[in-house]
Amino acid sequence: MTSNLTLIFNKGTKRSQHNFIPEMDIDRADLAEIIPSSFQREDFPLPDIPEVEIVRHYTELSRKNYGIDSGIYPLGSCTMKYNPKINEVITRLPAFSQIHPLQEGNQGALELIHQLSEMLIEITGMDGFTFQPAAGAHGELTGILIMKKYFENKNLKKNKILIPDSAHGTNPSSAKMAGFSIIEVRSNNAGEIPLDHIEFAMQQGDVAGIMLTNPNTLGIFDRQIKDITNIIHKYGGLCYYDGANLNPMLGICRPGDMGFDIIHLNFHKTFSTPHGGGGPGSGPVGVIKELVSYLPEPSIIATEQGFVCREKTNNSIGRIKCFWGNFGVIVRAYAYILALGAEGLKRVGQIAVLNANYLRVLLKEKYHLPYDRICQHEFVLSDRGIENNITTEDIAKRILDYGLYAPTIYFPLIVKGAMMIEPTETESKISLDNFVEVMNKIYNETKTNPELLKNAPFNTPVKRLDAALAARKPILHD
Amino acid sequence: MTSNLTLIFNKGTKRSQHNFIPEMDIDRADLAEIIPSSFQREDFPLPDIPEVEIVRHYTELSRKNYGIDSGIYPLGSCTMKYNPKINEVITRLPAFSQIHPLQEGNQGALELIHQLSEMLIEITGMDGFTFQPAAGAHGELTGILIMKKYFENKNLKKNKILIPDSAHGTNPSSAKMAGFSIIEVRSNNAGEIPLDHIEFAMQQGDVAGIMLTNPNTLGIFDRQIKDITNIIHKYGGLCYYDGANLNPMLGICRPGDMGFDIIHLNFHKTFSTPHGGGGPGSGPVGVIKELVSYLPEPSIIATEQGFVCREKTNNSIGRIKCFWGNFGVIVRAYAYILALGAEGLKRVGQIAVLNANYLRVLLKEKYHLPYDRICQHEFVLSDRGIENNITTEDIAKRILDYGLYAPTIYFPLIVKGAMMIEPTETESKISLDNFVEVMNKIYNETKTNPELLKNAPFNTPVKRLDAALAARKPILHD
Amino acid sequence: MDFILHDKETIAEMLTSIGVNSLEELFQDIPADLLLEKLNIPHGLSEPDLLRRLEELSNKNKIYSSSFLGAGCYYHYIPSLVDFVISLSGFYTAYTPYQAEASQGYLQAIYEYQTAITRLTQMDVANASVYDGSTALAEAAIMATIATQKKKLILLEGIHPEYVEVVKTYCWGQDIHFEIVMEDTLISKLDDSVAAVLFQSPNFFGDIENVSELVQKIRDKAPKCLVVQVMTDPTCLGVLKPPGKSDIDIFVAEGQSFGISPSFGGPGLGIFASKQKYLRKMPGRLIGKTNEIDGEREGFILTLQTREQHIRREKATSNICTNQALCALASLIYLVSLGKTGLQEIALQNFQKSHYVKQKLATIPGYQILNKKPTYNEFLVKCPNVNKLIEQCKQENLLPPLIISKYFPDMKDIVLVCVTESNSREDIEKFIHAAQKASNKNIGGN
Amino acid sequence: MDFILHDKETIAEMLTSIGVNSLEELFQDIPADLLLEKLNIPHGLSEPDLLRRLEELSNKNKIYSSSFLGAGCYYHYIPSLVDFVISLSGFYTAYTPYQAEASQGYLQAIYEYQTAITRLTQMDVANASVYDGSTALAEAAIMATIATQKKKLILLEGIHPEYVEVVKTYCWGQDIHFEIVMEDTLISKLDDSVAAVLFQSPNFFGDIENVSELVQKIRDKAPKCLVVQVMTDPTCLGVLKPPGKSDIDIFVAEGQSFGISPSFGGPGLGIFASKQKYLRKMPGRLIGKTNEIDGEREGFILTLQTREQHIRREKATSNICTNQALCALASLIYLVSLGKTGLQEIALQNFQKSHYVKQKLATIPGYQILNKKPTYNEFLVKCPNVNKLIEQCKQENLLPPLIISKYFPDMKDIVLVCVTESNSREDIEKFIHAAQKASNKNIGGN
Ligand SMILES: Cc1ncc(COP(=O)(O)O)c(C=O)c1O
Ligand SMILES: Cc1ncc(COP(=O)(O)O)c(C=O)c1O
Repeated sequence: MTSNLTLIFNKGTKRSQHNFIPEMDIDRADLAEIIPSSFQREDFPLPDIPEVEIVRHYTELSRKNYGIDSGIYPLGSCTMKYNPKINEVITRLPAFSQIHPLQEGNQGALELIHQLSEMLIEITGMDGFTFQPAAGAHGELTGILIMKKYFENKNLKKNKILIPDSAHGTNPSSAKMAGFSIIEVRSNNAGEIPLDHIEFAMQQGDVAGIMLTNPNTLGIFDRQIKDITNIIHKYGGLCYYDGANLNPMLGICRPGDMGFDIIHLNFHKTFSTPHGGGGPGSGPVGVIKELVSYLPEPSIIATEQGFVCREKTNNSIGRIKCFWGNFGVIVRAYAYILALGAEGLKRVGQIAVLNANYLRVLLKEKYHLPYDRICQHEFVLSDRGIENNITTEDIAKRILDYGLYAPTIYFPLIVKGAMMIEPTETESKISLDNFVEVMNKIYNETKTNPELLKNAPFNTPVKRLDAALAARKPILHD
Repeated sequence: MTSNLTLIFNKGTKRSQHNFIPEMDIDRADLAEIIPSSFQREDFPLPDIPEVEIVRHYTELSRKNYGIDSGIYPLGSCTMKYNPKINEVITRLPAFSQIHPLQEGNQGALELIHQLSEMLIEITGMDGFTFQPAAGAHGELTGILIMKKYFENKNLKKNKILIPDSAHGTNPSSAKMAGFSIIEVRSNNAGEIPLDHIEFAMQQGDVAGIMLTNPNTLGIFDRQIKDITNIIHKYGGLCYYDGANLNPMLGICRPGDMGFDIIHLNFHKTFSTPHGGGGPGSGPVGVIKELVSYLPEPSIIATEQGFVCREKTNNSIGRIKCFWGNFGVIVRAYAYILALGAEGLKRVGQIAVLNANYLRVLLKEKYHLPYDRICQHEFVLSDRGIENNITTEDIAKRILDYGLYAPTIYFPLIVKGAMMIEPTETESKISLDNFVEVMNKIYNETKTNPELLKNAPFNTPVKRLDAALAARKPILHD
Repeated sequence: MDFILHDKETIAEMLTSIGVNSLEELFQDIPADLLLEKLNIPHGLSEPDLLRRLEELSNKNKIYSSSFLGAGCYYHYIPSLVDFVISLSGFYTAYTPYQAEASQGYLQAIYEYQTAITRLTQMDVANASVYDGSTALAEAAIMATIATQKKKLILLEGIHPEYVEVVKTYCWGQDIHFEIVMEDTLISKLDDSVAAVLFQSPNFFGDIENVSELVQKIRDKAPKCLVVQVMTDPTCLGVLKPPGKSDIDIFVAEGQSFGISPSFGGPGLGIFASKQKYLRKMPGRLIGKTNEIDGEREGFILTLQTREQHIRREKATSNICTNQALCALASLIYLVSLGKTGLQEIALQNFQKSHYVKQKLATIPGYQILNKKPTYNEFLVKCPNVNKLIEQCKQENLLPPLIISKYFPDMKDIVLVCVTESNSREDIEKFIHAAQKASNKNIGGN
Repeated sequence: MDFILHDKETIAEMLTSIGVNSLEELFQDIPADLLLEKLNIPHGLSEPDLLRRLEELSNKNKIYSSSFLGAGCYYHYIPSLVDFVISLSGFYTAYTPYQAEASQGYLQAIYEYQTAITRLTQMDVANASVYDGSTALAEAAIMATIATQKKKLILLEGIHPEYVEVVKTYCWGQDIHFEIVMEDTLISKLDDSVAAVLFQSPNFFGDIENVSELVQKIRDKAPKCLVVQVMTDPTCLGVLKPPGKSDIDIFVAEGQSFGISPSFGGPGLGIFASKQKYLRKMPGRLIGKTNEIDGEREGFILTLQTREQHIRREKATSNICTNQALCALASLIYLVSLGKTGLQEIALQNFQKSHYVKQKLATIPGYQILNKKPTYNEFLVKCPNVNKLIEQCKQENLLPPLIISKYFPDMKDIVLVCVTESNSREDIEKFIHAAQKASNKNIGGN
């Protein structure tokens, strides 16, 4: 009933708030003695807001926001799986949440990171990990900087990198941030990498290597993956694995065995740490033995005196983030792996792929499936054949009307009007069938009631918003 | 989209669940050695339900349920005030939530109960408290049993009790459970107790005393309260105070000073412990000095060796509940009183009354106010003058359509078509104004669109439900 | 701190609307001599100060690493989902669902609770909860007297002593007579004047009765006498025959074991179930399924309220109003989280682990298991030196078993040991070790 | 345990629908030699076993009753509302709000966060967060080089040493040159080739700069040079002049102090704000307010995405994708919970309490306060015996201050002390007492 645009700041009062301030138990000195008045601020344009209003306001906002606890969240490449509640309890254990990064008495934390590292080494086939990176893109930057340092150390001028056209935007931008220029590799009709193309590129001598995700963003496992990594290695290059799509590979097959040298993981995807509406994440980076010394400091080793930090190495690219990384997220991922164990992890991989293929075969009856083959964690539909000028965006918005969330749209860029669908392993068959039913209804609506789609959504707190206006006249705060 | 009637049991699978069972770390003996097979059950008609389904199911149900965090909850006599979040944290501190009622090492718990007792003595003007009763009605039973025992000890046959017609249903039923028969006292036109009526009753010699709430369920403070208690006492009777309406009296005036001998409190009303959708509550009982020995055991006293339980007394009515009462609720009430302190408690009383009167004057412009005078925590409107055969129930249901909760309706019984409204002190003026606006809109709708009201609600998960059918053909489980 | 929203200007504005000049004027009906000056209560605390204070206070309680104490309050693992669900503020900040249409979430959940309890117990109907196990038993006692119109009850020895006290208090209130009898004299005491026999199984001492046989014996002697069973730890129903299959008339239990933390003994949960024919005599709330008046859909609603105090006043079946809804919700989440497999396995682990401890203790010189019947997770042990055992347990940071003389002064040197799935192998070995050390003839000093 | 929903029958059914015979067949594209036999990872744990294991592990960490350690990570009281809100699963289980209409809740919250940050800092615009303070500074460095098209940076001494390392790593990646200079030589180093001056205030050693004056001096010498300020504990803004009032171009900070638990140093929150004119060079997400296309109502949406990697790829202003949204939400709740009054008072208490400790320490023989400038809640103390001080603190269960030689090996016998509102009077007296005991000339033994 109340406008959806009452900001919290409009709920302030002139009554000054004291609920969250401890009583001052020290005699106050004259403030001017402590800090010159010219250093002090004059006004403070934040109101005092009563506790009750805050609770009600954000309770209401949270209900206006779709989450994985609401239902299927089929965003392709995002791996929106169920987030176990126990992990929220564990990460809030005081001896995890209340410890200082610089304190002694951190053996529990170091042991956890060390053990997690050992488990990830087994899961991925790498030889060493750093946990500093705060998210996937941050891990990419770390990984590519390792490449850079590696070639610098070898005194080789390799400032180009191969990235397929199906890659996530962070891949080229991370590479760019590490000073590389990008050579885009065009995928072939099967959605895979043409070997000749990369062989040719590597022959030029200035290419450091390749960034790949496998299965890629089409959900396709590149059958020639060993050939690809062999070619790169043949020319002295390095292979970077974007681990955002590792979920279907858990317990099935390892990037290390595919021939990758550097990988990042997205704990907030594959290892079920809640994405938090945009973060925090954690993007640990793993490398092969030869590159372990390049990892950022500190890394943790077990000694007889307990867990300690590795000495500085000359190779290390240096620090990529303050302290130890997003420890609170790391704890959740550790708990998740311990909970699942070997069998559980394999089941994740299997069922993630089962669910994706189940949707694929059911949805391709109505929607165009450009790459019609067994997929892994996800697959991509296109808007080809959809009539009445209806766009992928229209379809996505209409899905919201049915109380579900839409797939990733218009990505990957190589599929026109792409709808990228990743159900993950934590959806039931009933949930998948319901998604198919909704998609089929919408398909029928494209023919019978196109206006409905063009104006969708209707059942959301607001109707379709004007993105162009937002960019033309940015209003970024009140 | 999915039916609102999918029960959790329909979300089971044939996959057996293991998430919450510790691994067995003891060799199993042959079960038949431990327990004869004839003692064992054969079937177990509960499914295994995956964690994800449970989380989604109850997340959805919680969103289909109005709570104080949703907005105003103006149920009269229920004192639905904001429940501070910190109290939920405090009651979950392991050294409160994980302790056993029979363990040694309980000094913190005993000290808490003892201190709370001291504070309640000050707040109410009583001399001693028990915390065993689990809710208001349970406190009433305890209090009335104390009366019974008191007269038994005096060898007086007093088996009747005075209860005004405005009383809550628990009053007569509690009295009945203690073996008393009820004499109903008819309130006068001012909503107060006629002194001559009670004087006459007391003269009969078989009346044990009176059960009163003051302010009463009309929200009216009985101006002759001292005269009432004096009359009862003059004839050797006892006065029982139903503390469900204590909220507006906090820091303003004390039942003990009014002349009451026994009182119960509803922590889940006055002291802001969450009502939990129906409990758990806590209904401590306080008594004057003369009656302290009648309280249930155990009661806690401070000694030099620490806090200990009082020795058994012959007078005690005995035990009314296992262990110490609803300790988890008691902790919250204790924290609430410590947080507010003397000034805060008084502010509760003042603002609760301010808010009620503010609504009263604004609402009486359209709705009939049978007792038109300053009220305390609440006031009662009636459906008199509402046209087109629209009932109080219709109005209540229509309120739901505006996203608010309805007042208590058809209670107290002495007002025809009663709407009993108690906003509490934790509503903002904006919230109160919004409630008035909704009530005024509905008033207009009674004239312009009566059918709307008769069929309301429309914006709720279900339309108006058939209560008669439910009672005629009870379906109480699946 | 406080939770008031108005600033001074707002208060002034509202006073003007009301037509009074001050907050004090709102209390004009109160005789001047009753008005308080100021409460003698400490100054309010801010949240950080409050939390610090309560943390300090709570730290005066002792937490143990593992518990061998039960006696009506049990340590079982509580799934994370329980606290997640009961912390959803749509649940815990709601009132009793008087307006059904805006309270469908809770109503459905409690309907599911009623369903879970009837399935678990195989009783015909279950209510929405009463306060706890002890008051549930008292309510059952009274209900039996209402249903039979008789005022005499027989309690079989072995009911939790605090439950007995509560029943006594309630019965005294209504002039109901009751007697506690030993099993061997039970049948001889039965006649037409008895409203019901009440018994606990597994009982306070751990003994599991042959319930079907017991019921049959009672029926044979006194066919109209109701049989009421109470339990303090119903997790045993994962394995044991449910009361509904033993022809029990009223079944009550303390539901704390189903996902509710011990919390110094409260809040717990009074589980209350009965045969269909006594439905209208039941205390407490009931949620029913019904239809929209003008529609197709089904929904849930409070029903059969004419039994209740707010309609029936002194003629109500009970005075209960506020119950333990949130605890019922917790126990529902516990039951569905464990599911059939989990509930069976939990019961099995309790049987097995306590059996293991029983056997081990029996081999230590000086210890003797007193139970003659099968037991679930509690049993009685005669010890060579109770105080030493308690002391040894504490040294191992184990919450020691109950010294039974607390309730039964004549039973000397006996403890009631409780072993559940929450005791790990390591905890158990520590306990056995503690018992060994406390044995007079202990093996090798200290 | 796992979180899979299908039973065997369902899997079989689905395989049939897909048209394959087994789960294995779904992996037909994977070369056989790449398929794993079995991971060498321990067997999965149930929830109770998992919790027990993690509790045991966490207990190998030490918790102190009070902390005098800061250095980039601070103990401030976190209002209960923060955890309440970030535990609402509509927030924490959501993805980045790509579908605006189904994500209005989060979008509005982050718009409110942007608003709160701009009001607090008085900067023109704030983004939706970056990873943490250190990467925020690195992003600011890069943004300055993009905005000015220059590849040289000057860092003023006193920036958190780990932040400097991170900036160094990022700069090396992009061939940006940087130099760390002392304050007295700063101006002489400035010329037209410098993209920006980066400084921290209050700095790592606790010193508060006269920011307005500093900016003015830089402007006078190098008018086109950007000025970037970083802070590790922005609670000081409750009292200090905001960067927007000192003509700062880019302001970044670690937001952990705003309602985020220390958590061994992460996750934190990178606060990032700038002048309007650099808006299109900013890294990270921005939420904007807009209208319905066909309606009256306003709503929120991700905007100016053409700066970002998923649209602009290698030409993006930064590679950031996932940010710290939930931490931004936490800090918003912190800021609105404290409100103006609370934020001012918290800053005052930090000033006052640390001042008190400073003065007390200065009177103890052998201790010397090294700061010449005003300080907020941290300051440098030269000690008679560092190790003894640390030892005494631990004995009092106080988390000892930072031994500064960890980062600056040349600075011997010096600690960086942090005092916040979370240190009670009692804690503070204990600390002073510990310092006294660790003084060579301590008064009266022990
Ligand atoms: C394929 C792929 N790579 C990289 C990323 C970037 O990861 P993050 O968002 O954690 O920075 C994503 C995230 O959406 C992704 O889907
Ligand atoms: C006036 C009055 N008295 C007594 C009670 C009974 O209290 P409880 O529900 O805690 O048993 C109530 C509760 O609604 C009430 O409003």
